[in-house]
Amino acid sequence: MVLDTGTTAWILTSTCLVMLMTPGVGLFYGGLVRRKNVINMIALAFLAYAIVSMQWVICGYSLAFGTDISGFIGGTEYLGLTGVGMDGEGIPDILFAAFQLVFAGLTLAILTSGVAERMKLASFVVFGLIWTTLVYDVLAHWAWGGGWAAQLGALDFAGGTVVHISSGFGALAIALVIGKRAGFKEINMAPHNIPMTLLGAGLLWFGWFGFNAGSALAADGIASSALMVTNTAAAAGALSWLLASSIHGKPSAVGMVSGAIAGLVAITPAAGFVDVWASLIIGIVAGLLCYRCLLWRLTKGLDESLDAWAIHGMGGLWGAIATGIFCSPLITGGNYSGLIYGNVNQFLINAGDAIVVVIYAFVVTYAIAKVINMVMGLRVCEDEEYLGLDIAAHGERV
Amino acid sequence: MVLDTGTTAWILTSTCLVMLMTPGVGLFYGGLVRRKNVINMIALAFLAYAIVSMQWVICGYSLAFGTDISGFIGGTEYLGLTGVGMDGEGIPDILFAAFQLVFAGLTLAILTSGVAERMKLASFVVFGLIWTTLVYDVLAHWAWGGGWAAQLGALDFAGGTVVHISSGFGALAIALVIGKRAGFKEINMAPHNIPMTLLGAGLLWFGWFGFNAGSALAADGIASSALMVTNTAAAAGALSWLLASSIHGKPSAVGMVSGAIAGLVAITPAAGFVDVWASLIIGIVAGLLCYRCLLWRLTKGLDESLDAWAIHGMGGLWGAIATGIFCSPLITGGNYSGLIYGNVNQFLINAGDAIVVVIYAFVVTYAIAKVINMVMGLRVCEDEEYLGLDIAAHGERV
Amino acid sequence: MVLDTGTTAWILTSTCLVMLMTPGVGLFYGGLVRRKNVINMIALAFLAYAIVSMQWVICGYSLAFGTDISGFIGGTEYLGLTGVGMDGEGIPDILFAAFQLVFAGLTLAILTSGVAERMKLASFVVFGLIWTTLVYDVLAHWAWGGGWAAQLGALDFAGGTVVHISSGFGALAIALVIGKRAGFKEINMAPHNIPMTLLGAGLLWFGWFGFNAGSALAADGIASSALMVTNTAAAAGALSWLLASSIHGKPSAVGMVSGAIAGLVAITPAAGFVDVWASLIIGIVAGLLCYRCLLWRLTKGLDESLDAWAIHGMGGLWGAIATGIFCSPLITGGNYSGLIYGNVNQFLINAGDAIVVVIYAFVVTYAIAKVINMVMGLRVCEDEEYLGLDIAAHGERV
Amino acid sequence: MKLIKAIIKPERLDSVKKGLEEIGIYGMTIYEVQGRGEQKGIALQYRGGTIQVDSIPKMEVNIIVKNSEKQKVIDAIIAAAVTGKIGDGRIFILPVEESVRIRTGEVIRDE
Amino acid sequence: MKLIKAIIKPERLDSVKKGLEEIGIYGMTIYEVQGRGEQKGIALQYRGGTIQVDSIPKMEVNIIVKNSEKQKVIDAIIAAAVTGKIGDGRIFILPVEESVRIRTGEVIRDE
Amino acid sequence: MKLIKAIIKPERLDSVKKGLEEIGIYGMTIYEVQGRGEQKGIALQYRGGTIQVDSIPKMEVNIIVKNSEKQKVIDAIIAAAVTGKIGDGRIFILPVEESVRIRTGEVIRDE
Ligand SMILES: Nc1ncnc2c1ncn2[C@@H]1O[C@H](COP(=O)(O)OP(=O)(O)O)[C@@H](O)[C@H]1O
Ligand SMILES: Nc1ncnc2c1ncn2[C@@H]1O[C@H](COP(=O)(O)OP(=O)(O)O)[C@@H](O)[C@H]1O
Ligand SMILES: Nc1ncnc2c1ncn2[C@@H]1O[C@H](COP(=O)(O)OP(=O)(O)O)[C@@H](O)[C@H]1O
Repeated sequence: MVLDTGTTAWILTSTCLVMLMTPGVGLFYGGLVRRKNVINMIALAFLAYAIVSMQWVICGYSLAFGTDISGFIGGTEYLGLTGVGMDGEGIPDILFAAFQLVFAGLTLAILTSGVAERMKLASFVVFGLIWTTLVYDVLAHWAWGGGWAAQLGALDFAGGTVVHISSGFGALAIALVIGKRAGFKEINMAPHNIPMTLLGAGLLWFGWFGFNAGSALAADGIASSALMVTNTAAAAGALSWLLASSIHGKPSAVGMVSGAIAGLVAITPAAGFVDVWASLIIGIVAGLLCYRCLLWRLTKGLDESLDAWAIHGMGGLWGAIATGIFCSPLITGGNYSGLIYGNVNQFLINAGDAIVVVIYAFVVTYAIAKVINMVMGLRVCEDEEYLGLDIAAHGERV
Repeated sequence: MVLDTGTTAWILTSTCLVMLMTPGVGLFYGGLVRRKNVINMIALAFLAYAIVSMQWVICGYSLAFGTDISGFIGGTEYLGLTGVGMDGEGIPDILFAAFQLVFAGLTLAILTSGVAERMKLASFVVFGLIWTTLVYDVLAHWAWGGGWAAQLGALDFAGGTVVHISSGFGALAIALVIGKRAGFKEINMAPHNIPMTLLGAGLLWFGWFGFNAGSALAADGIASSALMVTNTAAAAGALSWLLASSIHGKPSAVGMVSGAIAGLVAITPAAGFVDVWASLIIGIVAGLLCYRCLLWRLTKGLDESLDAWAIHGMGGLWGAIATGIFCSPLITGGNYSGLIYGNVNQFLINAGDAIVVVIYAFVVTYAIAKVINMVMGLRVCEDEEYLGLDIAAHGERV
Repeated sequence: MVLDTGTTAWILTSTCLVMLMTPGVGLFYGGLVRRKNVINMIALAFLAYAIVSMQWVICGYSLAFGTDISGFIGGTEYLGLTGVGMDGEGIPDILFAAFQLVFAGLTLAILTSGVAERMKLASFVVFGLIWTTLVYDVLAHWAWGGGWAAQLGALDFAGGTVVHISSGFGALAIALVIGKRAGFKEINMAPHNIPMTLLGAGLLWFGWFGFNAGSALAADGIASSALMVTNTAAAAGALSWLLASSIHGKPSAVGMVSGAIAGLVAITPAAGFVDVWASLIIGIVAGLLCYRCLLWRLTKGLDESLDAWAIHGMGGLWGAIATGIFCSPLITGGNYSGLIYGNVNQFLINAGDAIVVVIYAFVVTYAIAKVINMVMGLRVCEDEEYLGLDIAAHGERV
Repeated sequence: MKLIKAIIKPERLDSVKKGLEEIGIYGMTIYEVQGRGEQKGIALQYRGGTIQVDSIPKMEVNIIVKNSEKQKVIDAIIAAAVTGKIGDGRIFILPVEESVRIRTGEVIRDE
Repeated sequence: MKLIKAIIKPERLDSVKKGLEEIGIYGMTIYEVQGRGEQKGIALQYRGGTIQVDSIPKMEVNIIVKNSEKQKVIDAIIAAAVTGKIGDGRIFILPVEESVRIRTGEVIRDE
Repeated sequence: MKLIKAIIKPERLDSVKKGLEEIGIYGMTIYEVQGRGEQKGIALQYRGGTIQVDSIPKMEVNIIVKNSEKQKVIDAIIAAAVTGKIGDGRIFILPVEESVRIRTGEVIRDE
C-alpha cells in the first residue's frame, strides 16, 4: 500500500490535535490547584511533553515499536529514528512515529496529578525519563508494538491501557510514595480558577477526536464512527456525573467536565469497536463510576490530588473491560466481537490484559518513585511547598 | 460516489473545529458577564453541547435529515442513528451526522446569551431539549434536509438561518420571557474579563473555518473559496465595528471581535456562493449593522444580555439576504446567481425564507419559554441572582 | 497536476492552524505585559491580523506572488485576487493565497513586541499597512514568489527570513524609534499573567505544525518529516533554555516556553530540509543563543519589550544559517545539501540571504517608523502610558 | 481628621462616588473585600437542605475627612448606598492623627 | 468600639471564621493582602545562594467589636490561627468612634 | 503605636520596601487598591472630548510602628515614593492601642 494523501492529512491533523491535549491537561490541572502552584502545574505538562519528545526520538519509539523481543519490549533498530522514513503504508513511517510521540508526551502529563503542588522539578525530569522508558514504552509495545497483549488479541483502540490505566495507576503509586500535601483535608484546597479548568477540558475534548478518530490510522468510516462514539460517551459522562454530583450537593461545573473526561477515557480503548448505543452506556457508567471512585479516595484520605487515578485509571479500566463487552462485529467488519455478542473470550482477554497492566503500571511506578525518592528526593521542602512552587521552583508568580 | 479520504479528512477536521466553537462561545460569553457568573456561563455552553449531543443521536438527526414529511420535518428512520453507517457518498454517513451534531450543539450555546446570569439549570436542560427538537431540527430540515426552503431553492451555505437567525431571535424571545437582570441599566454590568472574551473570539474565528469551509462537504475549490471569504468578512466586520465604535467613544477591543463575529455570521449563509469582493461588503455592512442593532437594543432597554440577537440574529438575517444579492455564478459554476447578477428570484426566495425563519424561531421559542416558565420557572430566585450563579447554581467560585 | 483532496484537506487545516497562532501570539504577549495593557496587547494581534487580511486580498498577495519584477517584487495581476481561482496544482490557487495570508497576518502580530504598552492605535494601523506592503510582501516575494533569493537558490522552507527575521529585526527597529517604556529598568515590569503566556505558547506550538508541515504544500513524507523535526527542535529549545535559565537563577516557566518558541523559529526555514538529529542541534542552539540575546539586550538597556528580536530575529537568523549547514540530501531527495554534506555554496547563499534580509528589514522598518513618528506620532502620551492602554486606548479594563 | 470606612454593595459604588462628588469629596481609596454580616450571609434553599453562603463580595471605601465634614460624608454615603435590603453594609469611623501628601511632603493636622 | 485587624495565614481563615462563630461573632470583613514579617519573609536555599521571598499572601480579617468583647475575640482568633510557626501573623487593635448601619441609618456608639 | 497607611504608586512599591529596609523596618502589610485623588483622577483628551479616569490602581502599605519610629518611617516612605507628579499618594497616621503576635500570644503596648 502506498501513501494516501487523505489519510496522511488526517493523521497529520490528529497529531496536532493530540499535541494540544498536553497544554490542555496543564490548564485543566492548573485551574484545580491553588493559585500559588498554577504556573508549576502547567509547566509540568510542557516539561513532560518536552522530555518525552526527546526520549521518544532517541529510544522510546524503538522500544515500543521495534521488532518484538519476547513479547515484552521492542528492539533497538529504530534508535534515533534510524530507518524511520518518509515512505510507509498509508502514511509515512515518520508520521506514525510522530503520532505515537504525542500520546507518550500526554501520558506523562496526565500522571502529574499524583504529585501536584509538591514535586521537585529535577526529580520530575529523572522520574519522567525512566517512567516513560520502563512503563509507557513497554505498555505501548504490549498493545500496539506486537507484544504479548497484541498477540493474545487484547483490544485497545486508542490507549485505554497504554495511556489511561498507566497514567492513572501510576499517579496513584507516586502519590503514595511522595505523600500527602501539607494540610490535606484540613485546609481549603479548592480549585482556584475553574474557568481555566473548563478551557482545558474544552481543549481536551477537541483533541480527543484526534486521539480516538486518529487511532483509526485512516480517514475512513472507522475514524468517523470513532469520532461519533467518542463524542457520545463524553456527553453521556458529563451528564451522568453532573446528575450524580447534583444529588450529592450542587451540580458542579468541574464535575460536569470531569465526567466528560471520564467518558472520553472509557471510550478510548473501545472507540473503533463499538456502536453508538454502547458508547452511551460506556459514558454513563464512566461518569458514575469515576465519580464514586473520587469520593472513595477522598474518604480514604488518599491525596492523588487531581484524580488521574479516579478518572483515567478507573475510567481506563472500565473502558478496557467494556471493550471486551461491547465490541461489535458490525463495526469491526466481523473481525471482533465482545461479550454481548456471545464472545466470552474477548471479554476475558481484555479484562485480563487490563488487570496485568494495572498491576504492572502500579508496581513499576511505585518502585521507580521509591528509588528516586531515596536517591534524590521527590518532594520539595516544607517552606517551598508552603510558598508554592510558582515562586519556589520557578521564581515566577501570577 | 465512494468515500474520498481527503474529503473525509477535511470533514473530520471540520467537525473538530466546530466542536471547539462551543467552548469558544462559553469563553466569549464568560468574559462578558460579571465575575460571579463566569463559571455558570461557560458551563451552560458545555451543558448545551452535552444535551444536544444526546438528543441528536437519539432523535435530532432523524428529525432533521430523515425523509421529508410535508416539507416540514424529517422522518423517524434514523432514530438512534439506525442505518447511519460507515459508508456514504464522499464521506461516511456517520461523519455527516457528527458534523451536523456539532452545529446543533453550538446553536443552543449561542442562545444562552438571552438568559445570561439568571437562568435555572434544570429549566435550561428542559428548554434546551425541547428547543433543539422544535426549532433547530425543524430549521435544519427546511434548509438542508429537503424541507420546503430547500425545495424552493433558498440558499443557506453553512447555517445563516439554521444556526444564527434561530439562536439570535431565539435569544431575544427567551430574554423577553425571562425578564431583565436585576439592576439592568442601573448598575455596572461591564465585562469582567475581556482577555477571556478575546480568547473565545480567537477560538471562534478558528473554528469558523471548519464551519464554513467544512460546509462544502469536500476538500475542494469551494471549500477554499469559502475559507477565504470567511476570513475576509471577519476582518472587514472587525474593522468596520472598530471604526464605528471609535467614532462613538473609544475603539473597543470587545467591539472589534464582536465585529469579526458579525462578519463571520453574515458570511455564513453566503460562504460557498460569493466572491471576495462581496464578502468584503458583507463583512463591512455586518459590522456596522450589528453595532447599530446593539445600540438600539440598549436604548430600548432590552436585556438580551450578550447580544446574540444583534450579532447572530441580525447578522444572520443580513447574511441570508446578502446571499440572495451577491450569489455569484462564477463561484457556483453557474448554478446560482443573485440580485446583482440580475436574478431577482433568488433574492426574493432568500429574503422570504429568512423572514419566515425569523418569525418561526421567535414565536416558537417564545412559546416554549412561556410554557416552561409557567411549569417550572425559568429564573433563579432573587438571592441566587444576587450571589451569582457560580455559587448559587454550582457551589463553585473563581 | 490536478487538485488532490488529501493535500487540499491538509492545507485547509494548516491555514486554520496558522490563523490560530495570531491569537496565540496575542495571549503569549498579553501575559507578559503589565495588567493595565493586556487587552491592548491581545487586541493588537487581532488588529494586525484584520488589517493584513484586507491588505493581502487587495494587493499583498499580488505584490508577493505576482509575476516577478526585477527579482524584487511581484506584479499587479492578482490585485483584488483577480484570477486567483478555485483550480490549481494540487491545491486551489485561492487556498494558496489564504495559506499565505495567515502567515502575513501573524508576522505583523509578532512585531508588536517592539511597541508593547506604548503605541497609538491609529499609528499602528498606518504602520502595519505600510510595513506589510514594503517589508513583508517584498521579502515573501524574494523567498517564495520567484524573487532574487529564490533565483539564487536560498532555502527558506516556512519563513525563517520572511516571517521571523523580518518581524524580529522589525521589532527592534521600531522599538528604537518609539523609545523605551517609561520607567524601563527602574520599575517592576514583570509578566502579569504567566498562565496566559503558557496558553499562548501551547497554541503557538500547536499552530506551528501547520506553519511548518503545511509549508510542504502537500500531505506527504516531507510534511511528516517537517512535523517531526519541528517538534524535536521545539522540545530541545525548551529544555536548553530551561537549563540555561536554571543555572542563572531559577528554571523559569516563561523561559521554557520561550525556548520552545526559539526552537520553533529556528527550525522554520529548515523544516523540510533537515533530519531529526540536525533539528535537535538546531533547537538546542536556538534555546541557548536566544536566551543569551535576551540577556544581552537587557544589559544594553534596549526595550524591545517582549523579545521578538531575541527569539524571532536571532532565532530566525540562526535557522536560516543552520539550513545552509544541515540541509540533507537524504531528506530532500538529493535536491539540496548543506555545509556538512560538503556544499559550501548553500551555506554561503543562505547566510548571505539572511544577512540581506536582516539589513533590509531593519533599515526599511526603521525608516517607516521614523516617518510615521514625524507625521502622526507613534507613541501615546505620558498619561495614557501611565494609565495603561487598556483604559486609555480602548476604554476597557480587566 | 477621621477615617470613614464604608463597606457597601459593589453595585452601589458608582452611585456612592457620584454622591460624594456632589458634596465636593473626591479623594478616596477603594478595596475589594469579602464580607460577612451579622446575618451570616445568605441562606440558599437547595434540595430541601440549606446552604449558607457567607463571604459575599463587597467594596470598602475609605475616606479621610476633616472632622467638620464627617457627618455630611456619612449622610451622602448612606443616601447613595442604601437599598433597604440586608447586606447594605456598615460605616465605621476611626480617628486619624495626621495626614501627609507625598508629592509635597505637606503635613495636614486637624484638631 | 474597637477595630480588630488580624493578619493570618490564608489556610487558617476557615478555622478563624468557625472559632468566631462559636463565640457568636459573625460580622467581619476580609482582605487579601501581601505580608512581610519581621523575618523578612522566607529564605529559600537555591544552588548555594539564598533567595529571600518577602510578600507572602495573607488574609486580613477586620472585626469591629464592642470594647467588652475585644478580649474574647482576640483569644478566639489566636486559638484558631496559631500554628506555632513563623508567619502566623499579627493582631492590631485600633479605636473606633462610631459605627453606622447603612440599611437603617442607625448609629452605634460604645463608650 | 501608630498605624501608618501609605497609599503609593504601584511602581514605587519596590523602592519603598527598600527604603524601609534600610532603616530596619521589615514588617508591613500590602493591599492592592483603587484610588481617586483630589484631582479626580486623570483626564484623557479624546476626539475633542475629555474622558475622566478615576479609580487608578495604587498600593497601600500598612505599617505598625512604635511612636518613636513614626517620623523616620514617614520620611523614608516619602523619600522612596515621591516623584513630584500628581498621584504620588498620601500617608495617614492612625493610633493603635495594642498589638498581638499570634505565634506567641505576646501582647505589645507602647505608650
Ligand atoms: N462587626 C463587623 N466587623 C467588620 N465588618 C462588618 C461587621 N459587621 C458587618 N460588617 C461588614 O458589613 C457588611 C454588611 O453587613 P450586614 O450585617 O450584612 O449589614 P446590614 O445589617 O446593614 O445588612 C458585611 O458584609 C461586612 O463586610
Ligand atoms: N509591623 C507590621 N506592620 C504591619 N503588618 C505587619 C507588621 N509586622 C507583621 N505584619 C504582618 O503580619 C504578618 C506576619 O508577620 P510575621 O512577622 O511573619 O509574624 P510572626 O512573627 O508571628 O511569625 C506579616 O506577613 C505582615 O502582613
Ligand atoms: N481623602 C482621601 N481619603 C482616602 N484616600 C485618599 C484621599 N485623598 C487621596 N487618597 C488616596 O491617595 C491617592 C493619591 O491621591 P492624590 O490626590 O492623587 O495625591 P497627590 O495629591 O499627592 O497627587 C488616591 O489615589 C487615593 O487612593
